[in-house]
Amino acid sequence: MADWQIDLIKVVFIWVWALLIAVVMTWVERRASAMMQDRLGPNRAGPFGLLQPLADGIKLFTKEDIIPERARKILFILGPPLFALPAFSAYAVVPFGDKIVLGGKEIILQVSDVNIGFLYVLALGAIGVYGMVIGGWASNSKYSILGGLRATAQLISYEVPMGLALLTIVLLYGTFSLREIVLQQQGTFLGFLPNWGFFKQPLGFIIFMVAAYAEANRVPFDLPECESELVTGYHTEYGSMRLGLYLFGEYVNMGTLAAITVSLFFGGWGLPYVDMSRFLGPVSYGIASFFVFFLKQAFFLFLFVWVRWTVPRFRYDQLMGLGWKALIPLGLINLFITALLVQLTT
Amino acid sequence: MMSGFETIVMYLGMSFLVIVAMLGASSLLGPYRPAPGKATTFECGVPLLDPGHKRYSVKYYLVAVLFLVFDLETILIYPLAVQYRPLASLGWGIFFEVFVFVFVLLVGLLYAIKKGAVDWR
Amino acid sequence: MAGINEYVILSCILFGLGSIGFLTRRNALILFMSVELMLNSINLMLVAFSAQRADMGGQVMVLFIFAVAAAEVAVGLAILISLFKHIKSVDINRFNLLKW
Amino acid sequence: MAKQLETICITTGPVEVGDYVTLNIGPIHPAMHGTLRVITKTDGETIVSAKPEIGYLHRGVEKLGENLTYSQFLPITDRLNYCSAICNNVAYEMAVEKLLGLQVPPKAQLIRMIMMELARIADHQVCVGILGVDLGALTPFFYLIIQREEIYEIFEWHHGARLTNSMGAIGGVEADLPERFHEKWPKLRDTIRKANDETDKLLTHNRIWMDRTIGVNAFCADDALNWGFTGPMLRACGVKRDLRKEEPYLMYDEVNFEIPTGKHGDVFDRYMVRMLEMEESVKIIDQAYALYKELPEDAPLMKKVPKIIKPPEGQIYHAIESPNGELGFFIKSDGSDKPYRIKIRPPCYMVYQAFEDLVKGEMISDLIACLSSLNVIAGELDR
Amino acid sequence: MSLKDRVADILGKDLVALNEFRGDLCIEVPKGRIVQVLAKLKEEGGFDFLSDLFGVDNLDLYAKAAKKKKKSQEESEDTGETKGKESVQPRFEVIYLLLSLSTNERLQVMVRVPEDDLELPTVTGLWKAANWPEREVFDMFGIRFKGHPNLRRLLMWDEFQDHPLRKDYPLEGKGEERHLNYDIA
Amino acid sequence: MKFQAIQGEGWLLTKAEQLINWGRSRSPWPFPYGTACCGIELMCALASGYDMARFGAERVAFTPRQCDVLIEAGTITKKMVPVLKRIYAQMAEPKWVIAVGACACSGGVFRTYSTQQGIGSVIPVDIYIPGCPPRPEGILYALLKLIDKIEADHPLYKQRPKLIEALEAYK
Amino acid sequence: MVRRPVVKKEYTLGERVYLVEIGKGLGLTWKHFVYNVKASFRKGPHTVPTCWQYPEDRREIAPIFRGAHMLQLNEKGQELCVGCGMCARACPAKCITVKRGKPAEGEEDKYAGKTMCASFEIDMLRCIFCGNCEKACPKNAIVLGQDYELAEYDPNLCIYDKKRLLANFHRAKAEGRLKPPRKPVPVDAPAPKKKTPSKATMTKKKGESGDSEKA
Amino acid sequence: MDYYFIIFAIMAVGAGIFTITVKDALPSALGLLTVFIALAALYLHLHAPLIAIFQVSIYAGAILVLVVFVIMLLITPDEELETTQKNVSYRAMGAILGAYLIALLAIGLKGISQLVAQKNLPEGFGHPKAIGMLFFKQYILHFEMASVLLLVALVAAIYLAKKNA
Ligand code: SF4
Ligand code: SF4
Ligand code: SF4
Repeated sequence: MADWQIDLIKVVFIWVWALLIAVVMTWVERRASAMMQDRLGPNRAGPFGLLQPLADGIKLFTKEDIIPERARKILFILGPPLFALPAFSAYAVVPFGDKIVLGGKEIILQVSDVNIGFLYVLALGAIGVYGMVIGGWASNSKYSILGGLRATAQLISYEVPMGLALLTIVLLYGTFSLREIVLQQQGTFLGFLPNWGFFKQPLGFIIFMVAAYAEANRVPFDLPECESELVTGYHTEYGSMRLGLYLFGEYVNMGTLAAITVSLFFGGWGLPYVDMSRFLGPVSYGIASFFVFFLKQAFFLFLFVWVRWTVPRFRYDQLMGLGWKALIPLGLINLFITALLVQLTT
Repeated sequence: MMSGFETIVMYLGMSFLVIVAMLGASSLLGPYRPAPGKATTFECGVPLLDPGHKRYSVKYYLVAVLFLVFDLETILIYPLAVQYRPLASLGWGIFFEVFVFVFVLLVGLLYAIKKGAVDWR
Repeated sequence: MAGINEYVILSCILFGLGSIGFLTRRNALILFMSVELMLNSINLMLVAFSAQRADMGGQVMVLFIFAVAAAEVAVGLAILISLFKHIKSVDINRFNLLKW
Repeated sequence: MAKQLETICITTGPVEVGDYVTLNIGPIHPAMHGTLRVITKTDGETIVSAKPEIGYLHRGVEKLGENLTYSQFLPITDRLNYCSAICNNVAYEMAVEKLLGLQVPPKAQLIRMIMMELARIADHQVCVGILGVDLGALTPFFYLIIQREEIYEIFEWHHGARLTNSMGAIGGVEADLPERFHEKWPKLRDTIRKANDETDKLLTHNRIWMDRTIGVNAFCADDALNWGFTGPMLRACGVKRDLRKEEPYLMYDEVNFEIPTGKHGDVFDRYMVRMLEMEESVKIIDQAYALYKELPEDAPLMKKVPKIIKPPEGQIYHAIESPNGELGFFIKSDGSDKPYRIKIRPPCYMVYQAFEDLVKGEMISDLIACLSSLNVIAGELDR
Repeated sequence: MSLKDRVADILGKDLVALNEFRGDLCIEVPKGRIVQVLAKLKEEGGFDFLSDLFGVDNLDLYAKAAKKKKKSQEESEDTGETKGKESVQPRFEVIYLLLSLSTNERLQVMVRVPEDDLELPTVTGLWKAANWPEREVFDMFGIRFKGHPNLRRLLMWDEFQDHPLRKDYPLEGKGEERHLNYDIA
Repeated sequence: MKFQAIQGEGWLLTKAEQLINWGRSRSPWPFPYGTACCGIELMCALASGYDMARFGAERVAFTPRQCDVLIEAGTITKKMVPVLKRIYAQMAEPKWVIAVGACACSGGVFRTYSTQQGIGSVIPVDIYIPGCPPRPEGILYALLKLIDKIEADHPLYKQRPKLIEALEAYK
Repeated sequence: MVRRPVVKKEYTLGERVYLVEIGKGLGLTWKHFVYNVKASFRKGPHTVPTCWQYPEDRREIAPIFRGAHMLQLNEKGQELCVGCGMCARACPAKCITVKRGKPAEGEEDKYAGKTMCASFEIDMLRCIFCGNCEKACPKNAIVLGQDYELAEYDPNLCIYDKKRLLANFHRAKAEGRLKPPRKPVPVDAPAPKKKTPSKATMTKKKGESGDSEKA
Repeated sequence: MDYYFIIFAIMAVGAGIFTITVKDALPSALGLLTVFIALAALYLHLHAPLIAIFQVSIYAGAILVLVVFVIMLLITPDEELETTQKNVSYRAMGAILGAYLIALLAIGLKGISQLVAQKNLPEGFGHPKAIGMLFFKQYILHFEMASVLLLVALVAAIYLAKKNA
């Protein structure tokens, strides 16, 4: 097989996988939230309601799609794709597993291991902002505009602490490549702890997690679409598949963030204390690493859901205050300490 | 072309195609029945009160400026950070470099906080 | 790989577009964007030459241009906002009143 | 009729368009409970003015009351504060009884008390739950609602309806406590407490919740009195006033209970007052139930009243402490079988008119929190 | 001192009539002096809480009384104050429900408003609580309150013409619809 | 031609319609237009005890663009009528309306000057639920009936009559 | 301007750092989650104890629940209603129309009374299920049954005529859901003052109960 | 010539033309966004991945966001603030000047093309690590100056905005 064919297969596979995760996430979110609230959740479409996302999808596809008369047409149409495209594309640098040997060829389970690694994800996140702000603006409804403005301000505010948290990781591992970071996290540290970013950077992890929740627009940071004030925020005027793209993009974003968390702080595909490649064959090792990664990612995805149904949401100024007055100074201090520690240990 | 990036472009292209296909399918499959009042702006069920949008708070601008500056500064540190360990082995120079930089950042942040740029009231 | 000439031509075109925009438009915001366009064309040129000469100094320069551009935009737009407070317009033709 | 045409409707005209953003919230808005509407002007996120507009649920109840007989009007009172219909029923029944000069038998009084306190719990549960929902915490709402279902079950087995109870009749109550109540109550008491505990755990000490509620829409006690606040709203401001203690009706002076009060009248205090009141209600029910058990099985439930009620001419006002505050009925009778004029004094009417003062200078998100904590029920607000 | 005497004491000449029914005290005061009376009650009588404020339309009551009177002359012994002035009976009354927070006594203060002079001074200066109730009285009965900060319809929509709680307004309305300029499209 | 062959006896079309109906009927997102007491009962139907989400009616959104079923629960006063009309007009096709409770169906006991006597005269209603308020089970029963109705629908014929006609003519 | 009391927020350390309380909350939701997931794997429709899965798993309805009306027959299968119209008069929603009629020749034994209702219509869309008609009926002919599945596509189907009301009764009878006979309410006779236990004696009603006797 | 370059060059030029000709400011900003992204793609082509990513996250993600914010703050979607007055001579002058500039630069190309193109780039060219090294070794002062510059810009912007808020 030519290289590009392998690449194509990888691209298609991971793309579909990413989407699948998002689709299943919508189901998990509904069922899990229901279970936490002593209800049952959708259980009529297919076994256990598993086909519920499909039904929703069909419904959204066959829904009339209205462009409000006061909206800016072109911008209105551009909004959802602008949001969804970066969201869908961010998976490209996530290392889903170590490597698999198929037909004598060693295949890295990652779409592309580029040397700028997660900076790519950050950059895409920055573009994703436009989808919200333009969508909200183009709808020309006050709720939407306010939602869009809030969304943008919130997203960009939390991008800084996220960047600071990532900076410490870069300081520690000296690379941007997610794969290399994961490789460096194998083994143990101080003799008994897994050599994970989480144990080396607990503060950085917390900052990163909080920022990730904000980036994913999840409670307690779901101000942009805060249902009780701004109806549904920036996508108030959107219906049909345009809305579908927004909702879906959010879930895909969550998947990405969970995956990044796993690879940066939780050793990616590796198991602590165990070296799977020792006793597994090349093929089964690839599959096993893939599943280890998936399980870790699933945990963080579930955490997203879990937290969402537990806590109330912030107010706007509190959210901003938390970002600028708590997280960023913390991040800077953390950076400073890390720099000092690294300096001392080399 | 750099190795690795073509697959990313492939991935991007695929996302693009699928999104276009989704929107296209949706507009094909969905009904289209315009009716009076259907396309009016939703304002909790009442007619629009005032036609345009007044100016929103300048606070948003300030947040964006803050973000711009901080984003830029963090990004400028990245090339140093990625090379931190090798440079650190050369001596304390790099540490002070980063320290001064972070310090400047901190000063900017404190100024912004003191000026109430991130207070919403 | 495209040669350096193509990059320089592209850069020139972008620079020209930027300058045309800057000279013909009235909307102060679009003026800003035209300036950005010009700066970008310079960036492109720098990167192209850096690749051609295998000297990464060009790329580093681009990073600094980013910083300068950011500073320019931040202050420029702040001024624009203050102007807008008084003139209620972003039309540069009205900015020559100098009485705010 | 010529006179009427002279009366001009004074309108403020279109809302002024200033440099502020005019944000219309309601009537169909997730936080506005269907029928309320507030026209706010905001500067950034801060509210400069908030004009509540009501009447979207004005159903003409008072006019209707003038055209129905006394007993026909009883079901209509359900539809006032539909979160705690029983309190309305009892208030109305007691007003008519006062007009007739009746004194209902003690057993009926105790049953009324028990049912009213259950209704109070149900009402507060909804209010707290909705407050949580509006502030983004959905789960406590569900935990509370389940307990409410149980309370509804008792209602249903007592008088046959879940929500619009039409409990009792003028002169007493028509049914003894149902078997369900005797079975369920000991367990229900615990589960209600458990649900409250869980809500407490999820919210009260959560810093996000505290930030969202403490100090938000704080209100001075004398302002509150001037605006005519009653009930939990007033108590949250620190005024210890409860009609159950001040003007004891039924057998409230036979039971012991505390009146929880707040300090600053902010959202947190209102929330806490409601949470504590639920606990007090549980205590009241326990004591009333003990009293009830002392009465013989066949103790009378009703006073003899004629089938067609024709009170003497006169006018009375009678108020009770409904979950939201002082709920009063003014009835003027002209001696016929229909009231000549019925005026309902809904508690949240007085509270809601102070809305602008409550939210001015706060943020949009606080408006939502404030409104949910007021527990404005459109049914009794607009009547 | 009983409440009755105390109120009579405080008001003196301003007390037009006093009526007690089932323990509820209702006093009538002259229309022109309502604000002063209420202020006095608030200051001296300790009635510091305005519980409610509403109107009553007496049209039917008078009609009934007149009918009754026609039927049998000797049975015309109505309540004291309506006696002898049927022809000029003021049609509306506005009732202020006062409450004393310290003694928990309630008092109904009533003013009569004749149909040809539908105006009362506002009491929003004394109690802010009077704000909406006064608007509602205006909405429902057409009695205007002078000096009210924002006297416009409260419950009915702004274009509504009638005053629904008047006795001559039919229960089912006169077919008003609210479509006016709010209709879609 | 090719298409014709696939279409056969309209098999493909029917299957497609079934699929669409299946999707729509399994995800009727409600617009909870709860104005009065019935709204509280609707809330109960949405909450734990009865959990309307089991039928896919989960995402409660208060914007008409994103909802399929307008559940009108509660009294509609004349002051509210324009709002209701507007909300209904703004909903995206396909849309359905459930009138919950006596007030929404006919005005109920409130035969008064300010109450709209039933929303049927204002907007088309698909299902009427008597009751004051109906039990949550009653509301769920109506939802099930609505699902039946959706499943008996012919969305494609309705949506693109011209296209379908052309296809039919092809046969 | 509005005066606002100054509120000083006081947080304990645990509250200040957010995470402790959030952690506790997470624990709570987790407990519910696990419990309900376990429960949902049980057999039968009523798995999660707090959720009634409506069509399969119905909640027990109180026998006195006020649902759809029915016209009762007595044990002999005779119609109880005499068409007196008391129910129509008592109805606040004015949704009952009754026409009194005389039974046709030879059909007298179908009716319990001398007269019967020639037609009996209830507009269910108007009815507010208050039960006033049931209370007013002297013959206990009309009662409110337990049916609650009343939704219809067509509003005209919601006007229940006599046939349907009787059918309701037959169905209820077949399913054993007849309304239990109403228990007589113990009424306090006005004359003798009842002695009640010491604790629960007459509540004082601020003296007004004294002069209330003149009514 | 390769297609990659052509595609993105055309994209950049087209979007640039769109940017300066479109009437509203917001679509114009979107056009500029496209230019930035196309240029980022070209930077990748030029072995400058770090610059490419920074181009996206700084120019597209931060600077343009600021511009968009200001657009939203200053212009309402309902009204046009862009003047439509036809100052033909002014425009013509601008166009001529621009064309002149382009021509001038194009002429300069002659000399450029004579520069010797370096064919084989050293290993790790454009790698973030290499840039980091360069940063530390040669441009350390510039680096610090940049931070001070940004600080000054921040202070100025806050001051101006606060003064007029
Ligand atoms: S039908 Fe009954 S319960 Fe429903 S809104 Fe109307 S009055 Fe309330
Ligand atoms: S149902 Fe009862 S009240 Fe009604 S007409 Fe028949 S007998 Fe009379
Ligand atoms: S239940 Fe009430 S509303 Fe219904 S028919 Fe009987 S009396 Fe009328």
